[in-house]
Amino acid sequence: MDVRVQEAAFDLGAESAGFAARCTTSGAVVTFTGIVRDVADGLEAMEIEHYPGMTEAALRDIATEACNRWTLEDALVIHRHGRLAPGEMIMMVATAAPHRKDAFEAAEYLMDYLKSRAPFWKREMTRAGAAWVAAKDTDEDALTRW
Amino acid sequence: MDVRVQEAAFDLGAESAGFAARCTTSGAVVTFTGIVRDVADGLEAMEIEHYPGMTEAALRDIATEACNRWTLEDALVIHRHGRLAPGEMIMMVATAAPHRKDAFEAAEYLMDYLKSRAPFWKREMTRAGAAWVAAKDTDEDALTRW
Amino acid sequence: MNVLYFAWVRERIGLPREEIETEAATVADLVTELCGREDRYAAAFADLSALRVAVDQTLSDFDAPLVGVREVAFFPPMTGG
Amino acid sequence: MNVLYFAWVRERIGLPREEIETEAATVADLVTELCGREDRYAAAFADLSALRVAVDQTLSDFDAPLVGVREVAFFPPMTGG
Repeated sequence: MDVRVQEAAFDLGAESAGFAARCTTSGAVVTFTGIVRDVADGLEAMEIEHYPGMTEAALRDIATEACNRWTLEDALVIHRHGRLAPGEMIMMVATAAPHRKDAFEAAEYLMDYLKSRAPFWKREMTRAGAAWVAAKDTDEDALTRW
Repeated sequence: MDVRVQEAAFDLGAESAGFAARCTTSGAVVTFTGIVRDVADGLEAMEIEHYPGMTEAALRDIATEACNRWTLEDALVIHRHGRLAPGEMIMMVATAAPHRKDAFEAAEYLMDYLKSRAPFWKREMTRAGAAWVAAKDTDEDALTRW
Repeated sequence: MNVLYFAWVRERIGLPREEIETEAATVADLVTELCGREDRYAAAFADLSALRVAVDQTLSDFDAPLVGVREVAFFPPMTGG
Repeated sequence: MNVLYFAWVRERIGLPREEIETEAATVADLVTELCGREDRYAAAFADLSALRVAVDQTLSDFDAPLVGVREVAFFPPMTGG
């Protein structure tokens, strides 16, 4: 299990290939990557604030719970903070499992939980000014699935 | 939409990073990678037979249907045939969407359909001999979800 | 008509494809005709529930008509992914 | 006790963290105490349903006790991923 919280960019290709290569017993690897979306009203940057210390602990707890619920060989979570430009990658998760259903469900679980239970806050900077991204009811509702 | 059927290995890292880089309006990218699993009784190789012509058409149909059902910016399917050693990557799919639910569901749909509806047949070569992999009821059942 | 065989169907019949002259109206009629020819066909087609068929490279049923069809393929359930 | 504020809670209160001497028994008591101090706290804590709280870096509730607690953090619902 590998959990990283960092300001620096990560290399999706190298991370995906490295994660898959380290998994020697899994037939299924799933990755999810979140990218700063260029919204209609001219996004200039996205700033991500977090809670150092709690962030790492929360991500580790979420990843541990995923490993307990599904038969996984490994799980990876990388989440950035700081100022990101449109097109930059915000975060990624990867899961490896003997069966695809476990790999998919665990990746979705990781995403649903880190959306609403890991202490990150996004602020969008547009020409019109800065605005905190509001949490979506649909993200909170997604947790009821698990 | 990009569908490739090939004997040659593919570079998961380069394909994942390239796919994500080409997607300029999507906040969510999901990949699935299938890897030859080293089964308990000593797998020496996996041979994958396919139906040239129909394979490409079937994969394109499945990918087109995924693009119709979900709001996707792009979809990628790469599937190998021929002789593969344990640890080699068999196939990958990638989906890009504005929202993670679409990216995840479309990737799972692609996997469920190409497991049971694309003309590939796997044969496992072990010390004990060669055996065709039997289709699983659970794979056929997975289609009822869609 | 081009008739193709894949995986263990190919192995049982002993060849990957053959050109067959037939007046069979449906896939099922073609199967009956082949089974009457030689034991290896009867062995391959013994359990149709274990087989799938594609007509002109599209998954189809055993009651599909063969009018105008150029290619029929028989194979076990697929195991891609 | 260390009290931390994030995102717009931090902006409304005007600082990211402060050391607070308090006898508050619960998080809710602490909030009431802070709201009585200055308007900026009352503004930040006006709608508790829009806030989340972590006690010693674990998500918690407003009725959580503060005995032995070293760090309390207030913030809006999280928006990671």
